[in-house]
Amino acid sequence: MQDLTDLYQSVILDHNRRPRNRGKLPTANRVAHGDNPSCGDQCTVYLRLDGDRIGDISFEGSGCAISQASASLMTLNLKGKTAPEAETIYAGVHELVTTGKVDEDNLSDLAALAGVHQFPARIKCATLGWHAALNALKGDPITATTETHKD
Amino acid sequence: MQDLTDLYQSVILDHNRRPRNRGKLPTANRVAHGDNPSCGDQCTVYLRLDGDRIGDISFEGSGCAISQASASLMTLNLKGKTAPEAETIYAGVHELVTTGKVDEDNLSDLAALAGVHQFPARIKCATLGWHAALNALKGDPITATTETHKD
Amino acid sequence: MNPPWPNVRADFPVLHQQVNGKPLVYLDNGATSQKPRSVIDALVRYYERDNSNVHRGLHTLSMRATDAYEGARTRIANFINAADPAEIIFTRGTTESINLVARSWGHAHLKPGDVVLTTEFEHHSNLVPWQQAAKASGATLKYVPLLGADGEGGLDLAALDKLLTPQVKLFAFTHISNTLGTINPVAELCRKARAVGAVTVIDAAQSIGHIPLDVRQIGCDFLAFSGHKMCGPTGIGVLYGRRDLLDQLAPDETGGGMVVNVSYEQATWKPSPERFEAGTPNVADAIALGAACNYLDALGRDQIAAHDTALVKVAMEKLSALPGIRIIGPRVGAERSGLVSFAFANVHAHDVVTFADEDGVALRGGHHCNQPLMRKLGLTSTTRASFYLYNTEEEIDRLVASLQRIQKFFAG
Amino acid sequence: MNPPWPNVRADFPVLHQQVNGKPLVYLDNGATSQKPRSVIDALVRYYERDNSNVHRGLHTLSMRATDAYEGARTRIANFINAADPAEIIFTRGTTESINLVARSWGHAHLKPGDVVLTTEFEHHSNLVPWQQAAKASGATLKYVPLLGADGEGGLDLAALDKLLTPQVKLFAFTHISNTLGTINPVAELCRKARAVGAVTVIDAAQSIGHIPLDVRQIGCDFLAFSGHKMCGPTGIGVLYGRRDLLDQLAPDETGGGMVVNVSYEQATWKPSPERFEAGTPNVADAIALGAACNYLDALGRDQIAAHDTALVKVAMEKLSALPGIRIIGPRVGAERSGLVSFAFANVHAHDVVTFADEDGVALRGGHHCNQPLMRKLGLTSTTRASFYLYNTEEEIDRLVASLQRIQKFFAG
Ligand SMILES: Cc1ncc(COP(=O)(O)O)c(C=O)c1O
Ligand SMILES: Cc1ncc(COP(=O)(O)O)c(C=O)c1O
Repeated sequence: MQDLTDLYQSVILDHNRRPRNRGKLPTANRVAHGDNPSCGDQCTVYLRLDGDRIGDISFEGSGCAISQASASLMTLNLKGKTAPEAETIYAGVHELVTTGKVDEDNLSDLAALAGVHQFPARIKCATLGWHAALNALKGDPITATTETHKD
Repeated sequence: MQDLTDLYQSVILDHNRRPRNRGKLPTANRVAHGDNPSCGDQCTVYLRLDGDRIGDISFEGSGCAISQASASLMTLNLKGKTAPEAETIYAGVHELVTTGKVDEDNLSDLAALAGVHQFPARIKCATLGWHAALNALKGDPITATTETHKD
Repeated sequence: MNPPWPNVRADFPVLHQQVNGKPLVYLDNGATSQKPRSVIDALVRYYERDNSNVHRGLHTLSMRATDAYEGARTRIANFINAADPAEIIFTRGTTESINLVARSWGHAHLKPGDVVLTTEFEHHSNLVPWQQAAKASGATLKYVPLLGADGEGGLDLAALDKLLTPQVKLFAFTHISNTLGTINPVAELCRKARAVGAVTVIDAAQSIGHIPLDVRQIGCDFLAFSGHKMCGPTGIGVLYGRRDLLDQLAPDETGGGMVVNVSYEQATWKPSPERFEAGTPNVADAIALGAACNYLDALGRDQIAAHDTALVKVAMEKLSALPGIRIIGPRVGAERSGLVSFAFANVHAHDVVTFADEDGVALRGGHHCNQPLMRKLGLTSTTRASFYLYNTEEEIDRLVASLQRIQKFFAG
Repeated sequence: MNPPWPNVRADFPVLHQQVNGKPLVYLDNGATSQKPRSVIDALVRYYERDNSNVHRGLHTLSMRATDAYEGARTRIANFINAADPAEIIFTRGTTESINLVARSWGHAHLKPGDVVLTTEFEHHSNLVPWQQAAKASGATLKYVPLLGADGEGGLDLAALDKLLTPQVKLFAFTHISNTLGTINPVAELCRKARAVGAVTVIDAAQSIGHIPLDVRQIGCDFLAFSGHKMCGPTGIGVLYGRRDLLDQLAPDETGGGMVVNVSYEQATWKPSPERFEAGTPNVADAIALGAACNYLDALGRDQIAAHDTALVKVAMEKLSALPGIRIIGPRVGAERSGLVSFAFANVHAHDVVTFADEDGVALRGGHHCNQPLMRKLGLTSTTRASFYLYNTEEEIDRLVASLQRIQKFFAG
C-alpha cells in the first residue's frame, strides 16, 4: 500500500473539514442524486443553469473524506462552465483517479485527487458527486449509481 | 469390498434369471407399486387376499438382479401368510440385509440375501418389492418409495 | 483475555501474515470467519480421494462421496440438535435459506390480510425476502420496534405482544444482530409466536458459530445459517426446518435428484431433504462444513462464547474512552455478542477502515446491510469490530491505538 | 489415443489410487470430472491467504478477495467469449441457473397461450423447471422429437420448423445430451428460434469442459453450466445471459449485496450481475473455477475435444463387438461427444456398475436424469461410460474386459 498521505492530502482534508458549497441551493433549477450502493455514500447535486452555463452549484450528502472533498472540489471547478466544458473536466478527473496521471494544466487543485488511483476501492467515492452533477446537467433525474459505471 | 459372489449367490442369479410369480395376477384384489427413485427401479405387487391370508401373489417391474431376485423370493415366502406373519418375515429380511445376520431358522432360501448388507447402496434394491407387498397388504394404494424409508 | 486454547491461532494459516507491513489483526469476523487447517484439509482430502457425484452412483468413489455428504448432514443435525437429518437442507447460505422459506412457505400460506412480522434491525437478507413475499401475496409486513436512541434497549417486547395478533402468520427475526450485537431472547420469541399460531424463522447467521444453539430448546420452525461465518467454507449454508413443515412444502427449485417420477407431462417429488436440493449439491463444502462443526465442538461452543464475551467487554471499555465516539447497541456491561459498532462525529467509517488497514487492522465500515436501521438511528454508516475465537486482547489494543491515530490525523 | 499432454494424469491426485485392489479407471466424467492440483491449490491459497467477505469491504484482505472474485468473473466471460463480465452470474450450478431463468424470465414473460419449447432428451434439470414455469403461467410445454429407435437420429429438425410458431416464447435445449452423446447444432437452433422471436436457453453442462464454446458465435440468449463438470469445484456454476435481457429481469433471490436502497417499505436493485447474487457468494469456488478455465485453456479445448472424440470412437467400436449390447445415440462413426450409453438384454445396469466397480472401473448406471427419454426408448436404465482428458485407450480395454466378465457371469 502507498502511504495514506498520498490519498489524504491536505487539500482533501481541508475540503472534507470545510466543504465548499454544501447545502441546498434555493435557486436551483436542476437536481440529481448519486448513490454508491456498495458503501452507502450518497450525494445530491443542485445546480442553477443560467443559459448554457452553470450559474451556481451545491451538494449535499454523506460519505467518506474522499467523496466529500471531491464533491466540494467539483462545485468549485464546475461553476461557470457549460455542459461540454464540464464533461471535459470530468474526463480529466476520471483519468486522474484511475491512472494518477496529472498532465492537464487546468486540473489545478483537482490534482489532490491523484492519490485515489492507488486505492481502486475508493475511485467510486471520488467520482460520485461528479456523476450526479453530469446527470443534473443532462436534466436526467434518474439516480446515478456508481455500480452501473465501469469506474 | 467383499467378494461379489457374496452378493450374487447362485440363488440370486437363479431367481434373477427365472423369476417366480412374475407378471400380472388376473385374480388380484390388491395391488401396490414401489419406486426406488435413486436408481429407477420399479416394482408392482399384485396379491389376492383370501380371508386374511395371501391366496396368491405376483410381481412385475424392472431393476437389478438383487431387486428382481428379492421380489421373486418374496412371492414364494409370502404366499399363504397373514399380514402379521408377512410383517414378521419382512422384519427378518430387513435384519438380514442390514446386518447380514442369519439367525432365524425360517429364513431358508432368503438367507441368500445376506450378502446385501456389505453393499449398503443395494439395500433399497433388496427391499423394494417387500415394501410394495406390505403396502398392498395394508390396502395402501400409495406408491412405496424407498426414499421415505430409513433403509 | 487470550484464547483459552493454547496455540489455537496456529490452526488458522491466514492469520500469520503481514498487512501493510504489520501483523494482520482480523476483526471482520461478522462478515466472514477464517478457516482452520482441518476445514481446508477436508476439502483437499475430498478432492484428492473421494470426489464423485453423489446419490445416483453405485461405484466406490460415488458411495464414499455419498456417505461423506450424508454424514455431514447428520453431523450438522447433531450440531444444532435437530430431531432428524432430513430436517437439514443444504443451501448456499443464510440468504438462500431465508429466500427458500419466503418463497415456498410464503407462496403456499400467505394471503391478503395476513401479517408477516419481523424486527427493525434485520439484515437485508432477512428483510427484503419478506417484503417480496408480502408484495407477492398481499400480506402486510410489520416491524417490532427497537428501543433506545442507540438501539441499546433491544426489542420492544411490550409492542411485540400488541403486534402478535392471530393475523400474524410468520415471525422472522435474527438471533444476534450483526450491527448492534444484540442477542434476542429467541426461545421466548418463539413461545410468543407459537401462542398465536405463527411460524417462526430465525436468522442464525451471527450466532451459529459463536454460541451453543439447540433448535429444539429454542422451539423454532425454521432456522437459517451460513457455513462461512462458522469456520466453514463459502458457498454452503443450511436451512433447518421442522420435518412436518418441510414435508408439506413445495420445492423451490426443480431438476435432477429431487424427483421420483418424471414424464413429459409432470413430475413428483422426493421427501425432504432431497426435495429441496435440486441438481448436484455442493458436496465438498458440505463435507468441510461438517469438519467445521467438529472443530468448533472440539474447542467447545460455550468456551467460544465466553471468550467472545470477554473480548467485547474489554473492547467496549476501551472504546468508550475515545473522545467523540458513539457506540450503538447494548451499553457497556450489558449482555451483547462479540462485536461492536461505533461512529465518530468527524471521521467517516470508510476513512476509519482505510486508516486501520494501514495499521494491519481489518474492520468493516458501512451500513452492514442494515440501511433502514442506520436511518432510524440517524447514521449513514458505522465501523464494526467483530471478534472470534482466535482474537486476543493485544489485538484490541492495536485497534484502539489505530483509532487514536485516526482521530489525531483528522483532528489535525 | 493416450492423452496428447505428457503426464497430464499426474495433475489429478484422485486418479492415483486403487479401488478394490485395482488401479482406478474413472469413466464417470459425465456425472462429475476430477480436479487438477491447480484447482485444489486455488482453494487452499484463497483460504490460507485472502479469505474475506467481498464487495462491501475496504481492508486489504477484502479488496484482494473482491479482486480475485471479480477476476474470476472476467476470466469466465473470456472463457465463453461473453461481451461483458456483467453477463456472468455465479450460481450453484446448471440446475440453479436454469431455475433462475425459468422463474424470473418465465414469471415476467409467459402467459396462457404461449408455448415453451424443449426437446425429448433433456436432463430433468432442463425439463422440470419448464414444466413448472408452464404450469405457473398457463403456457404450454412442447417437445421437439428425437429421431431413431435408439435415438440415433438426433433432433427432428423438420418437426422443429413446424413447432417454431410465433407462440413460442422460449426454446430451451441441451448442447450435448448426457445420455445419448448427441451434439446439437446449437447455432442453427438459436438462429431458427430467433427468427420467430423466441428466447434461447442452452444447457451447456456437458459441453462446457469438453469443446470450445463461444456464446456470441452460438447466438444464444442464456446459457447454463456447472463448474464441477469442467475440472472446477462443486457448488459453483454460471448463468450467462445477454446484458440487455438481464437488465430487464427481476431478481430471483433478494437480500444483502444486491440492493441499492432499502427502506422498511421497499427496496431497489443493483444491475446485473449483483442483482442476481443475493447474499455472500461462493467466493472460493468461483476463484477456483477461474483456475479451472486456465487449466483447460492451457491444454487447449480443441485438443480436449479431439481426445474425447478419439476415445469414444475406439470405445464404440469395441463395445459394438460385445454380444447382446444395445448402444443408444449416434451410430458408430457418427459425430458424438465423449460418452457412450448402452444396455444388455440380460444384465441390469446396476449390476453392471457393481461388477465393474469390483474391477476398479467407475461407471454410471440408471436413468441419468432422463426418465421420459428412457421410457421413449423402451428402457429403464443404461450403463454409461463417459470420458475426459485424462482417460486412455488402455482404460477402455479395462472397461471392455470387465464387461466381458460380467456377461460371462450372468450368462453363467
Ligand atoms: C445435460 C445436463 N444438464 C444438467 C445437468 C445438471 O447439472 P448440475 O447437477 O450440476 O446442476 C447435468 C448434470 O448432471 C447434465 O448432464
Ligand atoms: C444477521 C445476518 N443475517 C444474514 C446474513 C447473510 O448471510 P449470507 O451473506 O452468508 O447469506 C448475514 C451476513 O452477512 C448476517 O450477519
